[in-house]
Amino acid sequence: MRLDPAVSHDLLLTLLPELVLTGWSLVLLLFVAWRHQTTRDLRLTGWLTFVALVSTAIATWWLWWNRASVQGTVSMVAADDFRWVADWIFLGAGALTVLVSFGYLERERLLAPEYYVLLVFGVLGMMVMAAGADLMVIFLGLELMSVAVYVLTGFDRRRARSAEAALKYFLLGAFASGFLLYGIALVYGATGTTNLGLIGTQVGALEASRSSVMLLAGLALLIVGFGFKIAAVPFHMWAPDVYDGAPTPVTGFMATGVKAAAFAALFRVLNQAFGTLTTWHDIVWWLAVVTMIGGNVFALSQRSVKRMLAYSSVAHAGYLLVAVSAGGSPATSAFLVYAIAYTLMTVGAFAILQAKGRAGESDVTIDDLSGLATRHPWLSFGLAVCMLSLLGFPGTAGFIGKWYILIAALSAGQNVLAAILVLTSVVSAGYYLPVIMAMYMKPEPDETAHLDVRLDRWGRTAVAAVVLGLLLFGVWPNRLFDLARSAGGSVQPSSTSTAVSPP
Amino acid sequence: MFDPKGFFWFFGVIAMVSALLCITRRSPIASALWLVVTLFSIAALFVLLDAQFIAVLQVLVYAGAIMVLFLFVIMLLNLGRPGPSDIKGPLGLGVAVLLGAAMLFLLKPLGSATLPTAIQLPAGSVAALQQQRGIVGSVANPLFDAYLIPFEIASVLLLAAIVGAVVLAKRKL
Amino acid sequence: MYARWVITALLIWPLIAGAVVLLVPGRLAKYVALAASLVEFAISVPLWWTFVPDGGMQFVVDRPWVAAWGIHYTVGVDGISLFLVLLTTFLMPLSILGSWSYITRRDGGFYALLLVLTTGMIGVFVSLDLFLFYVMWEVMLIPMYFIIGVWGGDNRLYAAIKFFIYTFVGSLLMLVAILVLYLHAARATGAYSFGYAHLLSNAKDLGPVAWWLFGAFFLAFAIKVPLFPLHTWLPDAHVEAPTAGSVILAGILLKMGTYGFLRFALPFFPSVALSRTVQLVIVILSLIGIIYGGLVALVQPDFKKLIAYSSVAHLGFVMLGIWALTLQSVQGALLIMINHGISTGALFFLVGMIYERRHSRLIEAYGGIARVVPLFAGILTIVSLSSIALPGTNGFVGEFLVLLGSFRTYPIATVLATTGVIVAAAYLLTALQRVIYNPLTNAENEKLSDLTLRELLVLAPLLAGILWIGIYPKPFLQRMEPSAKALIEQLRPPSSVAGQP
Amino acid sequence: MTGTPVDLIWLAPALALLGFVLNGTLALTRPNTKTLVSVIGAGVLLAAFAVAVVVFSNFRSLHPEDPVIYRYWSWIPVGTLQVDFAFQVDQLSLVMLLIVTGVGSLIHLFSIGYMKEDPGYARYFAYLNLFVFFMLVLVLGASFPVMFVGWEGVGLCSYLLIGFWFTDAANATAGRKAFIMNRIGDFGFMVAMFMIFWSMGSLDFATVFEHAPTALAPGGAAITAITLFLFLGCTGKSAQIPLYTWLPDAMAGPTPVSALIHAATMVTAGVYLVARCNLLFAMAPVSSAVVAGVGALTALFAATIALKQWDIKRVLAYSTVSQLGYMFLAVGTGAMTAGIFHLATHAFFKALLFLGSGSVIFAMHRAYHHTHVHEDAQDMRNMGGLARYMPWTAALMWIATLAIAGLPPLAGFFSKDEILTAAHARGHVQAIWLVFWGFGLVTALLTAFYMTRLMLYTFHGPNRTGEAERPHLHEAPWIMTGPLAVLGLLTLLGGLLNVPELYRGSAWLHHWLEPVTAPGAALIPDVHLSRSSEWLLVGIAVLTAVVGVVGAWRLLKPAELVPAKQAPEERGFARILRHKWYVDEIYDALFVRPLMWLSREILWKRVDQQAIDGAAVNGAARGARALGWANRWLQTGQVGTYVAVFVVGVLLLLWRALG
Amino acid sequence: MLLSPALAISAVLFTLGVAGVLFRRNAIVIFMCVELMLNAVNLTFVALAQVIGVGGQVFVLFVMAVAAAEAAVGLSIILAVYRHKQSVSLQNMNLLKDG
Repeated sequence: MRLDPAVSHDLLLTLLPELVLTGWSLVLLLFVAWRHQTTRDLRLTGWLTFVALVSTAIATWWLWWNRASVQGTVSMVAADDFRWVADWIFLGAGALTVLVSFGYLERERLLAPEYYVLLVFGVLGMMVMAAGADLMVIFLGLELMSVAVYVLTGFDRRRARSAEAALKYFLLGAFASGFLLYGIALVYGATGTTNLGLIGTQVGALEASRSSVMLLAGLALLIVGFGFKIAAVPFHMWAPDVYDGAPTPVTGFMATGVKAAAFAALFRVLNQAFGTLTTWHDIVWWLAVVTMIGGNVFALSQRSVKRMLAYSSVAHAGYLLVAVSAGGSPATSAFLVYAIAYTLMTVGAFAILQAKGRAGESDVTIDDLSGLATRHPWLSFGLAVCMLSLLGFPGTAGFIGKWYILIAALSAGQNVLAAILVLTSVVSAGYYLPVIMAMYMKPEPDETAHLDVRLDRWGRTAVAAVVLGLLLFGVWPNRLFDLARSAGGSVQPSSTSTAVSPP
Repeated sequence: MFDPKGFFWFFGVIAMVSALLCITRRSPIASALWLVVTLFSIAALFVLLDAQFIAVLQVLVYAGAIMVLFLFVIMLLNLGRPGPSDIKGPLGLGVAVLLGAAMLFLLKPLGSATLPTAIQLPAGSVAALQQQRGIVGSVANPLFDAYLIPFEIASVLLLAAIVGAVVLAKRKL
Repeated sequence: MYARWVITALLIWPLIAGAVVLLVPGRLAKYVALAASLVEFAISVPLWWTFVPDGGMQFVVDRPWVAAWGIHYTVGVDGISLFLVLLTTFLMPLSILGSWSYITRRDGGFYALLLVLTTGMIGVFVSLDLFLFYVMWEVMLIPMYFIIGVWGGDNRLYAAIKFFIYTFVGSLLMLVAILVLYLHAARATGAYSFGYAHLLSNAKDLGPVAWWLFGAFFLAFAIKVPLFPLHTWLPDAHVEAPTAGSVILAGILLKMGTYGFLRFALPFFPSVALSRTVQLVIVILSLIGIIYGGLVALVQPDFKKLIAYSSVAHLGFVMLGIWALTLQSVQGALLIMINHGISTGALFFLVGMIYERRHSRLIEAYGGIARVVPLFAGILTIVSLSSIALPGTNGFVGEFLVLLGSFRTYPIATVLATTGVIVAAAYLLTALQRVIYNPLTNAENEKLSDLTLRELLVLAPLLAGILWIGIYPKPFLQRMEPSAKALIEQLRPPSSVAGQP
Repeated sequence: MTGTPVDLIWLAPALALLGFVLNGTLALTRPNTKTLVSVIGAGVLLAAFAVAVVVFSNFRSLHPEDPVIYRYWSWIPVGTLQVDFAFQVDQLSLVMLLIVTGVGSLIHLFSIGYMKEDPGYARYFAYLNLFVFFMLVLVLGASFPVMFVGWEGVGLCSYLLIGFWFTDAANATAGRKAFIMNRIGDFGFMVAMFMIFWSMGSLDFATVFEHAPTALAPGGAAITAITLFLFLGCTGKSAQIPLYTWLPDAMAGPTPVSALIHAATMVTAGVYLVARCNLLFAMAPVSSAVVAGVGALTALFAATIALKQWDIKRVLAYSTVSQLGYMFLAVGTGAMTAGIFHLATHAFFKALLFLGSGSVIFAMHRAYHHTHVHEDAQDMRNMGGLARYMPWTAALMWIATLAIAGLPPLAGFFSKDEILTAAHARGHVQAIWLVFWGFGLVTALLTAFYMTRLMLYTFHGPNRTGEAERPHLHEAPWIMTGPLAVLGLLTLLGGLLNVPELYRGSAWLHHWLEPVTAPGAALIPDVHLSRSSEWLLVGIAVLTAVVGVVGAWRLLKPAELVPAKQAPEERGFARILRHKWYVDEIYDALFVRPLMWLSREILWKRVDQQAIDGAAVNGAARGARALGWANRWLQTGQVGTYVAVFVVGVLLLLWRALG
Repeated sequence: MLLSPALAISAVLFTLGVAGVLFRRNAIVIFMCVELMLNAVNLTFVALAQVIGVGGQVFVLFVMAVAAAEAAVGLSIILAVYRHKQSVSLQNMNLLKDG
């Protein structure tokens, strides 16, 4: 299905998923305005949100099924497999967040259904980011997502920690946006356009003449802007604090959706607009190295599970940066596979964490999980699977993702980076395993230690889905690979041919 | 003959000086007011750069709406007087100066940057477009044409911001 | 027909059984597990007869797994892996039976993990696809980690994580190396496949990269072996693990390292592996392992630690034999791998049995107990003698072959390695004396009860193995020979094949 | 030679093994059984002896030149290495077979009486049977590895039997020491095997000896190395310098064990090995000289120590070491027959001496047992005048003493004389042998002296056992004295085996062994002494012996001895001899302690625990964790810090991009 | 041509904004500094637009929208924090940290 953005009918079709979700957001707003008193209202809103996300996914699926693509090179939005798969990741992360939020919001008495509206706006922003084929769209998508997530972070505003987290996130986020924007401006100046495809053509032409200061500075600042959102070292410092302070389902959402969206945009920008440039490979190489090392090493000393997971998400950003640095179509595929795996395991981990903790779960230390396995074997099993997957252990989706990244890095000749990746993964065993050890190998401190561990039905459903998904993809990644491969190939600049691309 | 360059530098210097004052004044209100000065100067620069409509918006939206909001919050929270911890000590100053200087040093080549000749610029300069469509039209028309999608996204963004602000500000949770 | 399903059955059956064990009530778990492992053993036994010693892979099954990536489920055995598979299936029922009264809590989980471990270990030995191999290599890590960590001794957490991370370091770098090989082969041929044969035939022309790749494989396998100075996980893991864990760790897991060298590191990078530098390094490390391991074992106060360090020494012989690359030394190395599984396994069982009675592994806690528990003492003596390679026991045949074969390639090193037999006698006999001989001073030891029928059942097959291989090792040697020969000829041009004086 | 009773050769070791299995089972299941154990234990040995006699007589009548080889199964077949489990029957192995089963049977019978009261009776006989089995494998093995099975197997049994009364730490330690010292020797044996295989392509005796002359240059480095490593094995097993120290300690075992293993059979295995490999040694003159020299030196050295020992068994032990030195002097000289001859006669008289001393100890022990006194039953200072109480034992031991002293016409005279003559003869070609001969002669003097001293202190003079004990001292039962008598007879007549031509004898043993010793003998310079010089040598030897015996008789005053408890410490040189030249202490300080210290303090604690585990492994972990902790200096919650780090990152990125 | 001076001035303004963020502790003032940074970028956009085309000016419009949205959300977050701490100084924002 070829869509011509100049025709309004086609334009609407191109934006179908976003339009569906926007429509749902308005419906939700109305519904919230009407019903916002009881927990039942909250639950209804949640289910409506779930339906909204699912129906959006279906709309996305419809476009994917019809192989929608945009005619011509100049378009504000792209329509390719990369976008659809990325959309599913965001929608999936959103849907899982909805499922785990039911119990959480009720438990913490956060009886404001606007939560779900903001969640939808956040997802929408992410989708816009993944769809954007123009820096302007990507910037606006990023801001839309950010604004929604800022508020979600501070949603539990009765808790000082939540508010503080929101403030930190907001100030630093706005600060980073400034850099991103400056980067866009410089790129605009260097190439005369904000359209990714056109930038790509210009950069290709530029390279022949001379490298432009403006372009390179702009590129660097763009990477800074995205680097903040993905929490790459040294732009990561907000992450532990903000993840810590935010309500746990939001933390999960932030760690997965926000990060995936920023990566999706980064992949599209770097590959489509700067595919012919080599500078950024080097920059991202360093960024990946320090992020992997930093994230993993800093996580080692954490006692709080939540902060540990926050640093671990920094480390995972490092792994994904390896794929970014490698560049090319296998790297993009690898990103998608990894993002899917990462989303599953991170949401699962935070969901189980929220079952254990109270009031933001900041104070749940790894030792607090001691002996959990004897009381809650299934929850422990779920968390163990998530930890192993985060560790990248074979048999779980995390391994498949890491494996794909390694392939991408190695086929791009980034052998050292691959080696650093695996070595830092070893370090990560130093903090993932203690969680498993606490649950299985340490005795319960006392009989009542885990009495109040509870995850409601839907939370359990989400965790079960996550664990099944992790194991399924870990053993049978064929479909996932097929999907990722076709999606990965779709963000390549038309001018370049990929040298070595594994099947 | 009208010399835009002289005016440009004039307003530019005002903007820079007032920006410097903005970041160094102890009192938040003073800072805000100096920022307003900066914003006005920038608006003047916009005019000199053939962006009259944007200049007007700058005054209306930035200097008018946004800054008033800031001042409002400052007043609301009774932060008019400088707090003991509003600005950092010598260490903070050192760090700020050092990093700022480094950044300026790195951005210095931008001052002499010219547009790469390889770029094929879109047909027609801004001035010509303004002649053709009018000052407002030259900006407004593309909004509903080429930039329709961003425009719509911006509307959703504002909606989201409203919802967010309401959620955060409302009395009962 | 048997040839088509046997290996797959060996891999899948323990998984199914493990699930069943988890589901049945806890007190039934061990019975189910024992039955399952016996079935597993029964499935594997006909391999002994149906295996045709012709030097090639047999019982091969090849099915696409992730076809797009060239990942296949390819399994098969040859004379090198056959015995390791059989050793695994042989030791499993004994380990389960040996844990009968040792494991008192969370039985179901323990036995289920043991069964899963079986799959992982057999998988490592039969994989002919490097992806599958890597997965299996890691899969066995988790059950072992839990076995040490949940059912281990006082310091189990440290030991478990040390074991895990040590292994993990090596294996992840090996993963990178496998992928580089894979991409290299793909570049050369355009075909993407993790098949062993495919990678083997395309591992040429790597240039200096081969050194790095070999280094990665080396690290992974050397940690597992373990070669000095990468051995320090072993004493901790052995000491803390429950009996069955120690038995399997020593009996099978260590062999995965030497097996890896034989199957992968050597054939893939012969030019590196047989370069002077690497030969020198390996030989020196093996020698250090043999002598250092023995000397350190000499002064261990903890019996299990002593056995652990003795493993370092034994595996040093294996490494020396592998690298010497004569028919005798390679077959000897293979035989030591089996012998060590049997003898050290038996030693760990014995220590476990006495530990169950007295709750101490310290040598000095005992003394003179031969009078109280003569059967135990007798069996401990026989097993120790096997471990110090007394002729007539299995240990001798292996060490003799290794040393004899290595003498051709590395005469000086072999002479030094031969001093290891002196040290071995020193540390084991000293320990033996301090445990079963000497005056019985500790009153607690007066009441020790001798081995029960169940414990005898555990030990009897091992004793039979010790004597069988010691007296009539021909059936083993016969089945290994073609594969060993093929390996050597592949690595060294036939004109200079050592072992043909 | 199939179809003849020689085929039954397998039966001899099999019977011993059967005895081990049956007695071992009894030991574990019914430790208190005595009669059945005795019947099995001694019965299988007598049966094995019968087999040996049958095989011997048949073999003798057939008298083949080549050894008869029985291949039972293929043991270690790998490539060109084809080791069969095979027995080789030839003249040499038959002699050994007869000695082992014959003397073994007598000692088994003696043990029935000696061990009667021991709670480990069945275990004892099981071990003893197992020993005989391995000893037979050793002497019958047709290849180096099969021989090695027996070689290490007897070491194992020796270990088990030395530490038989394991509840005394000293006994267990002695057993362990024996095993480890033997292992040092075995190391040499193994290395020699490797060299032999890679130079001659086989480990079968027949093949090796066939290929040796062509494969190796006589006198070359290879053959010298091979033989020296083989000899290292011998020094371990046969208690020669420098590995002899285990043998005196081995006296911790029951006395019949000392007689069987540490006098008559096992310790002679090294001599057997050299004789077996006579061709190889003959090809390596340097090694031969080393063998002879070490033998001579050991003979003298051990004899000096024996002078001042008080423990009756220790005297005998050092005497054994000394006599083994003689044997090595013989085989090193190339006089294989003399060596084997002395081996045989020594088996007789030393077994007799040990069993006799066993009888004495038995009596002493019983006496002390009656009075519940814990005195040393083996210390000669507690004995004296025992001839009155146990005349048979005294008489028989006197025969053995005179034999070992080398007085004609007892067995020891002929064999010892042959050795000294051979050494002297070789001295005509290579002067160093004259030194060895001198050593041998002095040793002979000392031997006569210390043996007479032993007899004197034990059986003569006043009794020092104690008033209360004296009534309980009496002769051992017939089951013990019977074998003594038989051995006495053998000691008297043993010389007939090989009466040299000098006395118009037939030199039967010499001719009998010729098929085995001929290849080596062909390579050795054949020096014929004149008849007169032979007579002169005999005269010197006999004179020496007489001087020794008479000297001791005259010089020593048993009446002046005091019981062990009141005995003063020796002074001066006597003290050094009493303390065995402090060799054990020197070894301890030179090897054992440094090695243990190195292992514990350096290797284990420093290298393993501190360097590898502490610094490298845990250090890396701690380092990473410390970096993580250091992060808290940055992650303070202060946005200002975060911003600063952020900006630094921006600057670095810009610099990287623009630079 | 005013491009070069405009870019220079905008770089200085941007740097001053960054320095302000570094130098101040008051959340509101820091936020104002961020606004200063955005305005600096706007200046760049407009200057470039003069040469390249109207797209830059349009971008500035959107930046203003974003700034407005951020201002709304940001100030309400500051209000929410003020309710807890009676302060908007970032020095007091230290509940969340390592350790």
